[in-house]
Amino acid sequence: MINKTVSGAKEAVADIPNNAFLMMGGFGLSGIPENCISALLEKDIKGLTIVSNNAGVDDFGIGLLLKKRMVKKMISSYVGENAEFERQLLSGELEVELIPQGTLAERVRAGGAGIPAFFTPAGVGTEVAEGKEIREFDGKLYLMERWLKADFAIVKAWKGDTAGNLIFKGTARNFNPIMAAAGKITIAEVEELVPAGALDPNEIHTPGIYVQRIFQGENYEKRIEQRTISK
Amino acid sequence: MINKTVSGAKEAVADIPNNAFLMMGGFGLSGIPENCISALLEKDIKGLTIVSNNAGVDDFGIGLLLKKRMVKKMISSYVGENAEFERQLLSGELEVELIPQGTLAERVRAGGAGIPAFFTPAGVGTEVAEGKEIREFDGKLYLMERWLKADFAIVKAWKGDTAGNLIFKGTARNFNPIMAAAGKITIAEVEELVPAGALDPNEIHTPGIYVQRIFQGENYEKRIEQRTISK
Amino acid sequence: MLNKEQIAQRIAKEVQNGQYINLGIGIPTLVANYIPKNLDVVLQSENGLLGIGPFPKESEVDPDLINAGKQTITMVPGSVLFNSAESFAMIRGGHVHLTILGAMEVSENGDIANWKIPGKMVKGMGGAMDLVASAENIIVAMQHCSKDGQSKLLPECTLPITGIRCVKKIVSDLAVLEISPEGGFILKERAPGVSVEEIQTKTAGKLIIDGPVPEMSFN
Amino acid sequence: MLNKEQIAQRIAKEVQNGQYINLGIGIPTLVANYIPKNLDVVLQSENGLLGIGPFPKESEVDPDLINAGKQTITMVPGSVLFNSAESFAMIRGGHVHLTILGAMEVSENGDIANWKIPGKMVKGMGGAMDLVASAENIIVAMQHCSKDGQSKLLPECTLPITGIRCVKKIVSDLAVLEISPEGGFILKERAPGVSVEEIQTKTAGKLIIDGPVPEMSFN
Repeated sequence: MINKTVSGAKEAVADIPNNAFLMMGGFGLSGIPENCISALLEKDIKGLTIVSNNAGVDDFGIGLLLKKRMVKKMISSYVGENAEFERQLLSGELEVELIPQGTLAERVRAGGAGIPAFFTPAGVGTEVAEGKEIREFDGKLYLMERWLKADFAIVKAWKGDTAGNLIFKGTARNFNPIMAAAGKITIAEVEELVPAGALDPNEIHTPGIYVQRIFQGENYEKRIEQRTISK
Repeated sequence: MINKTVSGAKEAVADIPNNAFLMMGGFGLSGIPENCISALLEKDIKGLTIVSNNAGVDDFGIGLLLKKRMVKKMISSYVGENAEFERQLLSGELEVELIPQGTLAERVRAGGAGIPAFFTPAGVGTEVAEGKEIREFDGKLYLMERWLKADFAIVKAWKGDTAGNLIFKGTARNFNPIMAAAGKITIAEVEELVPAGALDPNEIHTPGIYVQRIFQGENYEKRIEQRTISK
Repeated sequence: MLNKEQIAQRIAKEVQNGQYINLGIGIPTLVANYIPKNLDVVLQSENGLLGIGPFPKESEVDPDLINAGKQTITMVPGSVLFNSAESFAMIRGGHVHLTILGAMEVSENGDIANWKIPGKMVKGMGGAMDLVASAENIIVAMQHCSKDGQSKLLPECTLPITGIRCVKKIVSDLAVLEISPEGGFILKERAPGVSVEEIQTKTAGKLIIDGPVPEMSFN
Repeated sequence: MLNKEQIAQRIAKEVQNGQYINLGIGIPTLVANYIPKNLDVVLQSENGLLGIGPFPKESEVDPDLINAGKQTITMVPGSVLFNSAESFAMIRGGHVHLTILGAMEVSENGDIANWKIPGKMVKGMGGAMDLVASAENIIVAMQHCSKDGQSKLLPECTLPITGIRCVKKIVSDLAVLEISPEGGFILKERAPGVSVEEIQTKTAGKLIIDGPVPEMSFN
C-alpha cells in the first residue's frame, strides 16, 4: 500500500508558497488542523487565500494567520467572533467572500468529484445570486454554482493510517472529508497514526486516495468556543 | 428517536402501485434487496420502472420481476447476463435506458441532495450526449445531467437500527446509500436489526433520516455470479 | 406580550411527531425545551449531527461534539454523524421537515431578511440561505417590532434578503401569523392581553383578519 | 505477435510507483499479475473498493466482496470501501491516475469505441464512459486487427464512440503506439518478430514512424 507518511507539520507545509490557495477543515474551532496552522505561522509567506467555513478567533486557529497578515482573502460562510478579522476587513487589508454554508460544502464536494458546476436553490433572490445563471427546473428557481479546488487542502482527523485513510470524530468531521478530496495536495494531521491495515475498511470516512501527506500531530488544545453545561 | 420498523417485506412493499418508479440497490447480485424482490413477486402489479445498475440474472434478483412481466422500463448502466431481458428488449416488451455508471450514481446522489442538475464529462461526443446541453468549463466539455428521484427506493444493508440508520458490508454497499437518499419512501431490509443507540454514530453509512421503513430480512441467498478462486 | 421563552413554547406546539427539525440560534434553540415528551422528533445540527441531546454535564464535555452555534452538546441514542456536504444534502434535498429560525424582517409574501445590516460588519449567512431555500416548512421566531417601535412585518423587506417566498408561519411576541399564498399576514392568534388593534397598528405589511382571532394557548 | 498475457505483461511496464489504477475487464485484469512487486500501487474497483487483492481461497469467498466484473475478490491491508457516487467522484475528479481498458476501435485522434455494436444486443457502457472521460492517462489493450483481418486502429471510429480524444497509448498484439496530440499513431515499439511493414499494413489510421522502432522488451 502506498505510504503517505511525512515527518511532521513542518515538512508537510514546507512547499506552500506565497499566494497559495488553501482549504482548511473545521467548523468554528472544532476539527481544525492545529499543528499545520502552527507550522504555517513559522513560515515567511503571505497572500494566502483560505477556504474555511469560519475564520477562527483572535488568538486561535486561522485568527493567528490573520494576525500575522498572512491572509489575503477568506472564503467562508460565517466570520463572526473575530475582532482582528473585522479590523482588517474594514481597513481593506483583507478580502472576504461569503458563501452560503451548504453551497460552500457542495462547491468543495464538486471540486473533489470532478463536477465543474451544479444548481442549488440557496441564494435565489438574494445578493448571492448577482452575476450568476438562474434557471428553472420543475417549477423552482436555482442558481448555477462552480466547483472549488485548492492547491493545498489541510485537514485534521482523529485516526489515520499510513495509506492516508482517515476517520474523524464527532462533529469535528464537518468540512474535513470533502476538503480532503478537493486539494491538489492534501495534508492530513491525525491524533493517532496507525499502520495500513489497522483501520476497518468499512469504517473509513476519507479514502487514502485523496491524501498525499499524513502525520501524527501533537499537543492538541481543542479549544472550546461555547462551553455550555446542563443545569 | 423515531421508530421506522415495519413487520417485514410484505408490509414494506404493500402500497407500491402499478407503474411505480423504483430504485433498487445492488451491483450485479451483490447487495440486492432479496426479501423485497420476493415480496414484490407476490403482488399483482405491473408497469414498474426500475433504476438499478444491473438487471439481475434470469432466475435471480430483478430478473425474477422481468420474468413475471412486472417491469416496463429499466434504467441501468449494464444489463448483460440476462437472456429473458434480451428477449423482452428485442420484442419491444421492455424499454431500457442506458446511462454511464458514474452519471447514474451522480444523478441518484443529486436526487437525494436536492441538486436538480449538474455537469459531467462522461459521454461527451457520444450518443449519450444527444439532446443534452453541452458546456465548456475551464477548457473542457461537459454534459448537463438531471437528478433522479424515486417514488420508492428499496435498499439492502448489513446492519440497521430502528431509527433507520444503516451500515453496509463490503462492496454490497455500492448504490444502496445514494438510493436510500433519493427515495420519497425508502425501504431498507437489513440482515440484523438492532435498537436505536446500538450502532456507533460515527460508523453509520446511511443516516436514518433517509429511511421511512426498516425490517430484518431472512434467508439471504447472496448468490455469487463469478465465483473466482485463487490457484 | 410574549417573552422569548413563551415564543419558543408556542412554536413547540407546531412540532409534529416523526419530524426532523433544524433549530436556528437564539429563540429557536429554546424550542427544544418545550417539545412534548410524547413526540419522537430528531434535531439536526448542520455541522454534522442528527440527534442533538441536552447540553453535557461538566464531565461529559467533548470539544469534538458541538452544535452549529459552537456550543458543547451531547447525542441521543440513535444519533448519526456526517460531513458538511451530507448535512446540506439532507437539508437541500428536503429531508429536514421543519426549520425554525429568527428574522430581522419578514415580508407579506414570505421573504425573510436575517443575515446582514448595511453599514454593520457582515458576519455571514452561515447555513441560513440553504435552510430557507430548502425546507418544506419554515417558521420564524421574531419580535414584532424593532427596539424603536418599527414594524418588522413589512410589505417588502428593506434589508438584504436571505430567501424569497419561503416563510410559512411567524410567531412573534404579539401574534401567530401565517403567510397567505396570495400575499399578506393572516392573523391566527393573539398573545394573551394583546388586542387585534395593537397587532394591526404594529404590522406594516398587509394584515388579513378572517373571523375571530383567539388568544393563544400554550398546551 | 503477443498473446493476451504478453500484452498484459507489456502494459504492466507502464505502471508507476504510487499510482491508483483502474483495470477494465479482460486483458486489463491480467495486468495486475505483472506489476513489479517493488511498486506500491492501489487497484480501484468502481463498485466501491480501493485495494483489490488476489482472488480468494475457497474458504475466504465472500459474496459481499466482488470486483466490477462481479468476480469474488479479497482486500489488501489498507483497503477502503465506499459507495458508487464516491467511487465515481474519485474517478471523475482525476484521483485515479491510470485507466487500462479494452477497445473495439481506436481512432488516430484518441477516440475509443468499446461498448456497442450496431445490430447486436447492447449490454451497456457500465463505467467505461466515466473512466475514459476522466482519467489523466488511458492505456488501451487490444488486438490490432479484427478476426477477419480489418484494422482496428482507424482514421475515425466506425462504431459508436465511448469517449473522445482520451486514449494516450495502445498496446496491441503487434505494437506499442502513442496517440500524437496532432493526430496519428506514433509507433514506439514492435512485438518480437513483427516488422514495421506489417504494422504499417495493419494500421488503417495515420501511422507515424519517427526514427528506428525497437523491439519491445518485457522486463
